[in-house]
Amino acid sequence: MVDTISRIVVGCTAFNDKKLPILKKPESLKAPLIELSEIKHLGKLNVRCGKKNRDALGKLIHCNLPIQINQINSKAGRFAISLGPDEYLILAEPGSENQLEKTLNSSDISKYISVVNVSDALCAIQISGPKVRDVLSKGCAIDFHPDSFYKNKAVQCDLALANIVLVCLEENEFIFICRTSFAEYILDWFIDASYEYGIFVSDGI
Amino acid sequence: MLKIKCPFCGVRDESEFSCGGEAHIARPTTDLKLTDKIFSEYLFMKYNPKGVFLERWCHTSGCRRWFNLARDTVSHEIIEIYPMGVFPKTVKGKKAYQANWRRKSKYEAVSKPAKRTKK
Amino acid sequence: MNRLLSHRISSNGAVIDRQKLVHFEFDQKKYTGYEGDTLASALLAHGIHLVGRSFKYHRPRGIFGSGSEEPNALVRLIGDKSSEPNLRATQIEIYDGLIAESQNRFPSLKIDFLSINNVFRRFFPAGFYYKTFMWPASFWMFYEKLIRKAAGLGKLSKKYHRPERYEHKYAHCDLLVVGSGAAGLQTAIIAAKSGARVVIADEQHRFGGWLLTDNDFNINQIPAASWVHETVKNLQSAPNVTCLSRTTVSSMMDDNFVIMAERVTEHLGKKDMLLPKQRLWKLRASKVILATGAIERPLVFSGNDLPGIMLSSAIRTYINRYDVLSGRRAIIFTNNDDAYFTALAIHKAGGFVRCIVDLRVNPKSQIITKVRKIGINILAGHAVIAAHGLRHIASVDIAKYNSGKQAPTSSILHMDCNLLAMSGGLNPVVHLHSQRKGKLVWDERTSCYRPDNKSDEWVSVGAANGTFELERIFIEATKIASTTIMKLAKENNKIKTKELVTVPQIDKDKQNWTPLPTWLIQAGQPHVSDKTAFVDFQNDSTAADIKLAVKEGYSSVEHVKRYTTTGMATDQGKTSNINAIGILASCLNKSIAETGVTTFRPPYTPVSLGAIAGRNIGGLFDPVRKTRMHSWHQSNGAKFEHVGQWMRAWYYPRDGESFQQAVNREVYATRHYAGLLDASTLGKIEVKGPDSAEFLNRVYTNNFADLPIGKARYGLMLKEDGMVFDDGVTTRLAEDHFYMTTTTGGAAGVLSWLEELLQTEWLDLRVYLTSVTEQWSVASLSGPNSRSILTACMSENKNITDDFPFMTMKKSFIAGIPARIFRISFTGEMAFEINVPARYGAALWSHLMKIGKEFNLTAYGTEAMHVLRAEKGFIIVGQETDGTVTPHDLDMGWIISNKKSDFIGKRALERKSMNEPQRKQLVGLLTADPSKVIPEGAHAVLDPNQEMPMEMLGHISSSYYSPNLKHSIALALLKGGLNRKGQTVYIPMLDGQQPIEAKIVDPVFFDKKGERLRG
Amino acid sequence: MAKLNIDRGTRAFTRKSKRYSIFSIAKNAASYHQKWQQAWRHAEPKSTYDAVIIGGGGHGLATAYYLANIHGITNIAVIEKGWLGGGNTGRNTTIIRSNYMWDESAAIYEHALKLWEGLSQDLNFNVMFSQRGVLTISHSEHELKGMSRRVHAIRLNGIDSDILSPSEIKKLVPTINIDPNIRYPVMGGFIQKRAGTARHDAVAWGYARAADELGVDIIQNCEVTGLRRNGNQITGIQTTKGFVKTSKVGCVVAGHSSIIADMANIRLPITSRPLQAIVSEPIKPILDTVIMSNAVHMYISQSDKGEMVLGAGVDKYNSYAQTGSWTIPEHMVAAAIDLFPFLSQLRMLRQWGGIVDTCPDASPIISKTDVKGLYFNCGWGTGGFKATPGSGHVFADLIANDRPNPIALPFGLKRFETGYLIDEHGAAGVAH
Repeated sequence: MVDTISRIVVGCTAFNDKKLPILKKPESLKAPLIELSEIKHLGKLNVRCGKKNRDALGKLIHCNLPIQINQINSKAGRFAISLGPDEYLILAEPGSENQLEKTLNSSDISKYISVVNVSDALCAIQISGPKVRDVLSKGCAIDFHPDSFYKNKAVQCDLALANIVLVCLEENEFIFICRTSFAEYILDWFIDASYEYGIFVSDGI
Repeated sequence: MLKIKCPFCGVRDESEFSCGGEAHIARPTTDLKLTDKIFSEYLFMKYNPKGVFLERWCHTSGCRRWFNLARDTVSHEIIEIYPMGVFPKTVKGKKAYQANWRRKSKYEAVSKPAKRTKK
Repeated sequence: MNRLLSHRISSNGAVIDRQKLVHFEFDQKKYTGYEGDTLASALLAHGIHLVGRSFKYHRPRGIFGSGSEEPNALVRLIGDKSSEPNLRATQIEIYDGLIAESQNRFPSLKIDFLSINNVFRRFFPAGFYYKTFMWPASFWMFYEKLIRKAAGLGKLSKKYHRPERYEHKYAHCDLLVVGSGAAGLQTAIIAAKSGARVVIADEQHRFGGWLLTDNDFNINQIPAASWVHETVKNLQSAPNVTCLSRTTVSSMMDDNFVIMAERVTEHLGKKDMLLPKQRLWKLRASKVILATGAIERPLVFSGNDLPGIMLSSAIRTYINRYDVLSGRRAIIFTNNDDAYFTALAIHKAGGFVRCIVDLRVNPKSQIITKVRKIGINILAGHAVIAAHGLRHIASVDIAKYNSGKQAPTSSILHMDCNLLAMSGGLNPVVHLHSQRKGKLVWDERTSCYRPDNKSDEWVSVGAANGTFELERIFIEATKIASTTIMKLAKENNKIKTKELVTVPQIDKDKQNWTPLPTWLIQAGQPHVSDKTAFVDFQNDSTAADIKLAVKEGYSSVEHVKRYTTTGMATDQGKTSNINAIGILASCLNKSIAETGVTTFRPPYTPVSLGAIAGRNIGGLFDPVRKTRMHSWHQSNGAKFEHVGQWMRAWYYPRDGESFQQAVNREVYATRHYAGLLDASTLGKIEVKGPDSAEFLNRVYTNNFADLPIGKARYGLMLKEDGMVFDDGVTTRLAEDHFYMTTTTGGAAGVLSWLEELLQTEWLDLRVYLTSVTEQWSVASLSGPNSRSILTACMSENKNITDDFPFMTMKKSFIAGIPARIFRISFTGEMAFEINVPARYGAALWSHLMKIGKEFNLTAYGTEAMHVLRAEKGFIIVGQETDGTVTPHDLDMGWIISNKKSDFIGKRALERKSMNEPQRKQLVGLLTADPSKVIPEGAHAVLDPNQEMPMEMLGHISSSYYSPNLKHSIALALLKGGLNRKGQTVYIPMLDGQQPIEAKIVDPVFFDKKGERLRG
Repeated sequence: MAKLNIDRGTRAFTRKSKRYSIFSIAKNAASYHQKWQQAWRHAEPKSTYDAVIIGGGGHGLATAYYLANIHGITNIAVIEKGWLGGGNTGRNTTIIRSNYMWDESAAIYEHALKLWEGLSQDLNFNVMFSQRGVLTISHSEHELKGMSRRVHAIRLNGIDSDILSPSEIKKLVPTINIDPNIRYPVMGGFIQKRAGTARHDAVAWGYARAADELGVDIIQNCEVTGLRRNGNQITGIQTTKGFVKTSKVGCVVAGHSSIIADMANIRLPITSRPLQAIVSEPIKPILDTVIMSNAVHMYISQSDKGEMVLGAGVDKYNSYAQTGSWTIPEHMVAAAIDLFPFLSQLRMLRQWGGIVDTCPDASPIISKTDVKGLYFNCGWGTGGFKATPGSGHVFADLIANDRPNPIALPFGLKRFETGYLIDEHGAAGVAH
């Protein structure tokens, strides 16, 4: 029984029943300058914890929690993004989130922290390409100049009418995380906003 | 379109924030047995100065943290940004705090504005 | 003969490309021009001046200026997708296939019926409509129709069309330079060298500003044109500089938030479909330098609106930029030196300058001497007191004129001409400065309003700052640029500050910039001549109108503006405001400074609404949110309703069922067998921390501290004013851990309200809130068969369903899916709310439907849910409440704990008035005719035959047909309702039908004891 | 619903000389308009008045006019710190309607609407009251229910209001987009045919001219700097043009009410917020009805001059700057284009903001205060213009008789103590 279900599940993505992949580009363009795909079932934990327990928590996660806001630490396939003075988003390899959640909630600091599994509440979308900063700047008031939005910087902000966490992986490569129910809207927005550059939306990993 | 320096996220566009109105309003608990009239000063009456105003803002689209802000309601100049539960430090901010009629109101005499305490 | 040649002159090194011929159409006639031409220059090249009719009197009007100041030459561009009215011919770049037509005339430009207004204009003084059209009273609507028809300028195509593409772009920079004239280029190039992030924008299609018009001299020993070319090249090649031509900076707001409209493809005939029509920039600049230049003032005299009368600077521009000589027999009328350059230009271009009429008695300067040498006749101390002509200027009257006395002092000299250049001095373009509430100061020497330059965020430079002599402009620009860089360097250490460039040296004929302000030239009987002395050309307001306004007491600048509509046309008074103030001042015998100035409202020039909306239209206007079960609902024919941003399954019509039939079936099936509702949209919040219980105690009216682990409780939330705000079930998962649910619509509001309380009010409470609304998909399984279905679905320890009391929660696995199962009910039946991680939502749903088949499980939508809960008298926040309803009004006093000393809303509930018996209270209604369903929102009265206005008891908040009771039921909020049970009320209908009779009853219609619920 | 017979007083300008008419225009045309008289005297303050109205906007001038015309109190002054009608009167989008849900609101706005009908004749000044109808659109099931509640209440109050189907709406407004597949489809609406618009400046000027005719002193460029009281009784006001003695002061200073209240040390539940509007360039008639939509926070009409006039809700923070955030116009234009696609061919000509008094229940305050002789008329929020005649009418009555009439009664300050608010938030999103 378990298996039948989990098999059903594999196809399920934040883009609901949108038919992927999608390629939208004007004839005049050879290749699309924007690529977008969902990173499926990435483990996501929302962690609340004060300065006192930050380091202890980092040890348990095997990835130190950033000290400054808008910053991201990564280690062994795990990302720790700071969302606020006492709030962090942990990205973990698919399937590992439940175990991690248990570990944290059974630790001796569990009383002072809050660990909530939000793997399905949020979805992670990767977007890359030479024009990625231009597209983002059509709907996002953040300064995308490489000097001010650089590798390993993360910000929480609005993209058009959706609230997102935006992470810069490389000069032209970003991950952003939004509420699952906004994924379809965001996808439509990107397809429209990328019109002049051409976009390719793939089924993701 | 104001430019607001969120104490945690740095400078962002006004559109990412929401304004919670007047800051430092003491909340009288029920056991204080205030008259309806005095209580209505807490519930409905407003301080609405033309000049420096102490208000609460929340970085809704960012860290979702609340903070205080001293702003001139004519020039829109932001004079001071300071955390919840503490009081303004600038001269203008202090003056604005004292100028507010609530400082003399009966209900504030019995219940004080929220202060930061150890968690 | 090639008509194109008629007014073209030999090349001037102008901005047009003689090699590229362009074909276009104006008023159904075909014409040709060159690439780089504006519609205005191309038409002038064909000797066409007359391009429009004025707003009120429908007087013939010609091309007057050369840029965004143009008041007359408004045309309609006709495209395949749309047609745009009111565009300035002076700003339209022509392209192959461009089609334009003139406006506000019928049937044609030359013969316009409404020009009859001109004949009777004496009967239409300023504000005439305030004084008439009042009798008979009922006729105003009729008069208005006529006025509306006559008013308005261009026409729109009413037919739909997918709006063209408009982009938005956010940008950030250290320095924005507005304008690319001498001042703009000089400041930009300095900033560029400093390494600062610079944006330079100009509304024209090429950089250079006035240096494109006046360039017959050298800058740093090279021709001015080459200097511009070099400088622009350097800017464009600098990585830290963004050059934006065809980009109008339209508004400047708090903290230098700047709106710029970039015309991306409008000027291209065949639109490149890749690019948008326009791009709206939302720029945040640390500092702004306004090098926006100046606009020439017309002179106000009788007949000054005739086609062929143009701004002196415009005539010069058409000659030097577009190789177009607007007329061959020219007269210059001026009060300053600048017009002498126009005289030279006309002379050079082969035109004949009959004379220069200069208001100044004894003008002296290098340029004047030069003009004299050429032998152009200068009539100093003279004025043009009238211009004559039918549809084009034919002649003028000239006389000695005393500006002080405002009267001619000699006999009239009659002189013919076909072009009149006028120059009344220059007005700095201060719009952006005053948009930021910057003050203006009246400068006597240059007789103009210039910015006070007191701000630290922005600064005006050059002509925009009232500095009109080029050599001084360069000095000023260099100085201001460096000081601005200094300030920037303080904030950004990447910026170099060492002296970056030197002041350019120029060899231009010296002019002496002291215009003789003369706001109105009067002659003969002023009250006659004033009537044709136009101040605002587009709105047809004259000197006479302004004098009348003053006479009638409308004497503040704003009153004059509003009474005469001066400066309120689409040019926003760029050429008229200051003249109007001048005339007003002399009427009031005040100085201009005392008279004051009207405020400049954004935008600088009109901004396309399409561009403002950008992409946030159609499907992208507002996100639509769907649950993970959405595709099942869809493929099973569900009809949906919007609840906030969510799309929820409303009902599932089967083969040909009506709305009512489907709902009846769903309701019936749920009561008798089992029903399944997608409840995923309910708000869900994890509440964790040592003080969680205390926190919930403070935000709910009832007690949560004593809630045992694993148990659930319904809670009511109030706002501080005691009014019901939200409700939901909260379950205790652990000592310090709760799982709260909210209404669908209230989810976001509740979370931020609770966060606000924690962060701003109760800073001492140790509680963390996390929204998990979308982490869990929720299927609500309800009805007598629900337990059996659940049991059948359990993959392990099936027996847990045996002992599963009402209002408890259990964790288990359904079909292998980890689930939180709550035994709670909104239908009044035995019910289980099954929460699973969202990724399994779709799977869970179809699995339940599959297993449920043999138990007659029916999917039901929100409508059936509403009926089921109404049968039980359960409220829906937002339907039974509207922000004015207390728990007592809902007869829910039981949910208010007396043990607690305080909770949000407690004190407000204790206000005397909150407990008065006459408040509106929730009751049930049973109609006399069981089949008649009362319309929701209808109001109940005791006496349906009373007169209007009727005494209303209150409104019906919910009303349905209950298939289980075979009776129409309703919930209502009625004055003193609780004490009226048993009484009969009547509900008047809108459509004139008989009022519906109903009895006031208890709101619980079904299973009053709640046995089925606990079962 | 409280209902009063409307006393319009005696019509102004029985004296021919100053009377406006088609003939007066012809006559003056003959004399080249040299003989027109001042619409109102530019008065300087006297030392004493029976009553002083602070605020020379529509409401203030109307109050003065009715005090003089109905209550015979003519020794009064209207004190304006700037120029007449320079506040919200001259900055608003002039929508006039009385289709409110709560009895109290319906009563006062209908009272006003009745006065609007015939106001041009009363004042002998054409205020261009155009009863072109105001249509409020619903976009969802939920909104349709709310609409039904409003319309039923309005109709039982004897006020005209009709529900329209999308196709009926399309017939009335051919340019509207009723495509059921757009994000906020037109699912229905209700119209008040007697509602409409008027010329804002004309309202101020018309009342000023008529009040002046009845002897009222209209004093511009005179700012109030303080209130003087003897114990609990008002005795006069301090102004930039000196002290003025009076025992009755009516404050009608929308936007700045709190400032005057502070002078008297009394509390108001008011915050001052920017309210923005924009107009497009003028075009030939294309929209003959006023359209409002609460769900998308936008309303639109076409002025007699041909400009499309668009407005939205208030900005989110306190301000006296008369400017607002760009996000507001951006949103309202997007909303408008979804309903009227043709708009995207048009251009925004002017954008501006006013300062409005916002009240916790989005209803006005017409009230006595704890200070004897001091009266407030404020808190009209975004919808004050439509009430101008009614507001002035009942406020004059309050000042003259020192007691609120049945229409004004529910709007007293007392309601914030008792909690009997008149909460129009639920009823009207954009309360224009």
